[in-house]
Amino acid sequence: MNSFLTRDILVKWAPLLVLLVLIVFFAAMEPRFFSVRNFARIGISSAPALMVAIGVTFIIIMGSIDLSMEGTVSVCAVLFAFAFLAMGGTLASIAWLALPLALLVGAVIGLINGLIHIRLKIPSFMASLAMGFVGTGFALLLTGGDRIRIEDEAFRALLTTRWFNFPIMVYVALLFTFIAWFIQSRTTLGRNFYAVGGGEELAHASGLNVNRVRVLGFMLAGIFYAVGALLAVGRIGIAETATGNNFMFVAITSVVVGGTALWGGIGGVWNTLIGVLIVNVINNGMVVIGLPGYVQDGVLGALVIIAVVLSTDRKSVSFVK
Amino acid sequence: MDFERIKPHLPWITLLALVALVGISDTNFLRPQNLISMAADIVPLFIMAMGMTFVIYIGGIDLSAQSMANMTTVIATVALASFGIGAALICIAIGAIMGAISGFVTTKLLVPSFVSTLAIGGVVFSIGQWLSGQRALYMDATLRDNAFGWMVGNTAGIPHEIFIGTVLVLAGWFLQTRTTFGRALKAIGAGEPAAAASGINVTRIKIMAFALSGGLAAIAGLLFAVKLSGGSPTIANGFLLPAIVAVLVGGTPLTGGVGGVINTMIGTLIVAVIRSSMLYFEIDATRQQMVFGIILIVAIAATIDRSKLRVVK
Amino acid sequence: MYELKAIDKKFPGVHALKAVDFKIGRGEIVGLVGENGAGKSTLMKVIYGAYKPDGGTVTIDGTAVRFQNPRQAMDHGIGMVFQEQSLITNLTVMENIFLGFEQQFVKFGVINWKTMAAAAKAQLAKVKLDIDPATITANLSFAQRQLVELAKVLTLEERIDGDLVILLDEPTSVLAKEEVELLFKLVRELTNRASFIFVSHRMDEVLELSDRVYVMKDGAVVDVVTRDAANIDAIQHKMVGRDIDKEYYREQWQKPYGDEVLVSFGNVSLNGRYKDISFDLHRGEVLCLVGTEGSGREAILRTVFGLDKPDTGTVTIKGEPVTRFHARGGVERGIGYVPRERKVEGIVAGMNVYENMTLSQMGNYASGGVLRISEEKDMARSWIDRLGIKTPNVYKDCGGLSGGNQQKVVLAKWRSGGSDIILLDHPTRGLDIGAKEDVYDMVREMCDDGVGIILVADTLEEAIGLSHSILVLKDGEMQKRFDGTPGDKPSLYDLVHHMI
Amino acid sequence: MSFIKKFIEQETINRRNFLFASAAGMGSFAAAGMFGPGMARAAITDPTVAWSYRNRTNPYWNEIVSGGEAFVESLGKEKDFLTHLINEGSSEKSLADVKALLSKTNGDLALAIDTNDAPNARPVVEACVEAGAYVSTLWNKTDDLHPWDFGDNYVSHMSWSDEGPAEQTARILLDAMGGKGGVVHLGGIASNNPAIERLNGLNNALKDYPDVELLAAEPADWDTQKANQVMSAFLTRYGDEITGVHCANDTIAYGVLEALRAEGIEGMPVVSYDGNPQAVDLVAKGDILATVFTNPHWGGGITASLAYHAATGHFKPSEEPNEHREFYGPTIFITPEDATRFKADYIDNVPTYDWTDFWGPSNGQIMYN
Repeated sequence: MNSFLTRDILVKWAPLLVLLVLIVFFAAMEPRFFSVRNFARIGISSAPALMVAIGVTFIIIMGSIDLSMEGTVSVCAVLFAFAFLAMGGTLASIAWLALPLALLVGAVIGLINGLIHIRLKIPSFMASLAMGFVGTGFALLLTGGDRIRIEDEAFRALLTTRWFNFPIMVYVALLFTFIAWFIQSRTTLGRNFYAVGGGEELAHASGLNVNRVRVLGFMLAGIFYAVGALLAVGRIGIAETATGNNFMFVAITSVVVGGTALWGGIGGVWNTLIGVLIVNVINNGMVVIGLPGYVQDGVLGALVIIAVVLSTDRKSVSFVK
Repeated sequence: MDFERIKPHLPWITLLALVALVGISDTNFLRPQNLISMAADIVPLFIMAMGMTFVIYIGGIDLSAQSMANMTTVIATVALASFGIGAALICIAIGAIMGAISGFVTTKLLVPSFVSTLAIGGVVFSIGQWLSGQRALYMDATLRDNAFGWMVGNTAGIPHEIFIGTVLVLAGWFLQTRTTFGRALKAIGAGEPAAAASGINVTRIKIMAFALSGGLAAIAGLLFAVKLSGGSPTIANGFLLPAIVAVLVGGTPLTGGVGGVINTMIGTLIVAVIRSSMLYFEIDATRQQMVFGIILIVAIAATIDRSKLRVVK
Repeated sequence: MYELKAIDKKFPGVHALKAVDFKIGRGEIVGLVGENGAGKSTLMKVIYGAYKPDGGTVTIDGTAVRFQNPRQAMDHGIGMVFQEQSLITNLTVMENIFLGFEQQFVKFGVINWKTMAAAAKAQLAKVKLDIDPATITANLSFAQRQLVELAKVLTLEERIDGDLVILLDEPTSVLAKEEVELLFKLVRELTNRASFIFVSHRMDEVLELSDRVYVMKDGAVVDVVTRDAANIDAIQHKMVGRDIDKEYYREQWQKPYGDEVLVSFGNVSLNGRYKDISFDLHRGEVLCLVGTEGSGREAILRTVFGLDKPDTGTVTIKGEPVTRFHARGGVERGIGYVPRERKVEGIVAGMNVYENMTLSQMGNYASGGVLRISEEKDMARSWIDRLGIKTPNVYKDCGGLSGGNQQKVVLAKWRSGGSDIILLDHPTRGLDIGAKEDVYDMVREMCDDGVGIILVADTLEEAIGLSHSILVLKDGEMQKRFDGTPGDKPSLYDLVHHMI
Repeated sequence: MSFIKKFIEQETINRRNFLFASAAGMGSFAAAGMFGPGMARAAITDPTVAWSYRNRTNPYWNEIVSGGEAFVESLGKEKDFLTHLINEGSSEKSLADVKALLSKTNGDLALAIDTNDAPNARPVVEACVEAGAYVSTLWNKTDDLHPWDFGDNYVSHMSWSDEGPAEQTARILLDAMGGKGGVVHLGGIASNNPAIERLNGLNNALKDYPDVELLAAEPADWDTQKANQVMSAFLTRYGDEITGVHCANDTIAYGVLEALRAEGIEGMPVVSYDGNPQAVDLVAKGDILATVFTNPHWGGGITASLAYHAATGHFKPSEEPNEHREFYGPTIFITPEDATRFKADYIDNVPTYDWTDFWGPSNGQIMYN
């Protein structure tokens, strides 16, 4: 029984171990990697991706998948920027209302996404993939391809103001991570995600309104994508159709690397936090140690495989698709 | 109910409906020459989608296909000078080997194919960039025509790509329906534990499916390189999502065991028609992507046979 | 107080319920029996709201109701105890118990785990199960899970003021004798609060517990008998439309087995599963492994089939020591496995009859990897005739066959491939009497053909009736070996005595 | 600075010629009409005008498109008259869209196109020639593909030689660094021609600055977010060693500036390329030392115009000299001193161009190495 427990513990902490090993490795290769300033940089690049990855974590725990994040992030970013500028363009005015508006937009897109998936009975992979196209297309329609600059110093304080060496956006991301953890572990909805992921038909038979949980899950994911969008805009001060680019693969890779199973029911917010950090540490580390650009994709791929292999509870998996 | 019997036929009914719709708005679209040319141009995408079909058929996904095709355009261009037509074999072999590695990582190392193929795709992309010196390369016209001229000519007004596509789809259909491999794929897709309990070497079959996907992605890249007479590590960008969409719209859902190469052929044509229809209906440039997404939702809603999906995840 | 009138339910191609009338009074225990496919499960799904009937009325205390989903049924006091696999294994016990009803522990949107644990503890006490409510369900035994299922439904007691109707779906299949008794006692105690609908394949249990028994056949209720008037033979006759052969287990066909040893275990141990197991399986022998869940029965089957490598000891199959253990080893050595999870590991739903039958031996019907499909179909047709498989043709999707016919397809798969060692893991689980008899016939026939069979039986009676040899296991160790010569078979008591 | 002055003077002269040119244009129209349908492809009276380009999310392509739209408006049509083919970075879609449009229009098409990847140019051109349409290409084509090999239908190719201008911005950068220290380069998609040329420009300049070290060159894929991350990592790796940044285009520079801003680094010399309006503002503020304006508005308009006027028979491409078939587009430098003036002349008031002055602002025949 004792050996069983250690294996459990090992599996539980494997992603964190992988992260620590990576940090030690890069620090050994290039001491400058191991500095507060660099950790702040990793934090900045991780923050928006973390929000998106947490959003999709809820969906993956339910055993579904959501590929609409790129479109959703773009739409939220663009609508936020439009509203923000239209209402005064500074947080000091009523333009702060654009912040909750963005979250609302995210929720609405998630709602549509969920309804298409549930009502039309289209598997989430396809429904959300198509919704991603629609989202990006809608953002393009809104902007006509233009970029919108957000110059407001108060909003940009997300990036420029630092507390204890880390910019505010890192703390915002952590705050929302805590909120996500809270939802996951202390609310009915959060626990229901696990129930649906563990056995949808059983959950339904137990009286759970599975479709409602599903739709709420997609809405919640949408809200987190919106937070990701706000941080992404805060990071570079630009909202555009391309704001959402590259979030899809990074987010899902991070979730898996963190040890959340794509077949649902296992994993959670902390796993995703670690996963996002692993991916961003690798990306940052590769540049820091001076790896040529053209091998970086390959090295990232190889390291991701190794990370997933190490953090997968192999005995609990009968087969993988 | 009769509708039950119509269901398996929905993909091609959808295709015909779309063709008719566009045709009514502009009869130019229906000219045989146009339809043939449209079909010929979609062949590289179709070949990639067909490879992807085998992987989706067993419930996985291959996100490395595009990088594989990218790399192949580079390899084909580089290898043409020294190996002539042998370059084709090199390309296909490398594609199949890299695909098999994806399969190995998925089945033996238990990394979900969504991530494993993405990761191997990164590796392949790096190889392509390294081989190409990160620039576009051009084939020597004579060498190309000697070795691969047969791929891109015309016979009796029909582009040779159509023949290549037809041969491959027949081969794929034969493989799927008439061979032990195809049968094993179906068993794994529809009921993996039962297939394993029946003594089917599930791991090997799965690795072969990924290898097949890699090999076909390589053929897609090769054909594309020959068509464009050159290669670059980014030239096949934009293949991946349409290829996945083609498989899905054709009626091979990600749950496995349903659909097949014929479905994918129809799905690819649906994608081609939808794309052309943007022009025929003169959809505003900034709206095209959104319209594409909406049509996609409608098309998938129309084509998937839900009775074969046990749980809609 | 709860009444169904003229309930009709149709599925594409199937008329599942034909004008069914059903009634249950306050505090009554009603049995529901019928062959598989007779409509029992459809009827239950209608009762607890998973299906909406196409016709007929449902009334509770005279008021018509129409449930849209199980949740609404629950709100009317109707609960269902599912078979043991119906808990969500990645959740804790308490989350499973209160799944869908967590709201009572939520304050300001936050779940109070402490009060939930206390409440769960109280529910578990009702079924006399002393476990930590925060345990992950995957770590429980099947019997424990069955009790948790019951505890979960009993939360209705607190939640609903009115009368309760509780459906028990095969609740005893994984329970040991004592646990069954405990369950029955609980049920009887609870009749002051609830009525019960009890579904089981074990006719004796149904009659022991129920006040009245509904007998279903082909989607209709063919008889309602009270306990006093009930008679097992009569009910079975109604169910299948004919008398059950007295020699149910075909004992009269049992012949002495041959000399050739097919499988030989020599002091084989696998840490944590079984210890020091030795036996020989001969040609024409039925060897039964008897024991409770977790006694090592299944683990031994897995080792024979080549899946799990033992730590020590020698496994010899047809004279060849087995050294390499992998998933295909068993099939290559001519071993056929008829799994308990028929729909998961037995047949591939979505593939047709002939495709399923050749799945284990496609090589025999292929040249250079190309299948000779017409030969496959010929083979399939001959086995359809030989085993009397009820299917319109060889193109029928196996997922659409009845359980018994699925089982026959699985057996045909192995027999046609020439397997001469067959592992039967609960081969009659979930089958109706007629289909069971067919399976017993096949077992005898296989023995006559010189096949060796290792059986893990569904019931002890089955084990005794069918076997030449019985090994009784407990906690992975072999307790006793019985000979099952006809006329000198061990009694139920003999077995149970060594099992627990 | 004199670059701008010279450029504007040139433009002014061209504008003066406008009346004359358009009179000639009208004449050709009339003449073309007289040949009637018998001449089939010699002249198309009212061809569809289309622009095929990568995407709408990049300001550069938006400028190109605005030029194309300005051109169709100069014909007295609505903006919508211009058909947009967006390839989303896919050569395959680029080709498929062109073929679909050729079929739809029956070849009555004047196409301006960037084929996304150089090898894609040949099949596109061949398809147009076969259908009797007229095509002008921008940026991407292989070195062995020439308009004059296809008679009239492959009208022209315009590109920019970025090596020289990039070298000049590099020199401005290196001078600002005081001729010593370390420079990093953030490039475009590695295999894109302009990305390669712009890095070459930097390398050429560096030869004259032996005390400056090229610390690293990484691709940032023309992408602001990627550039932001790459720059962050550079800052970790090299820290204070970095005393200057050479960006392959403006969108990369935005990401770089934000990365610097996040670190509170001010006054780091940065140069970029493309001369997008936002970049020009940044140059005016001094955040960017220099960028190179390639006048995409004009490029977009004139490429469409060349195809259109060849299609309508306004001029016969095969009678034009080679330097009118393959030529470099204009480049002008924008530095803090002249940014304000430049902004007033080019961005706040987009000049009205004479779209029949095809080669006025061009920069000589394309040379191959």
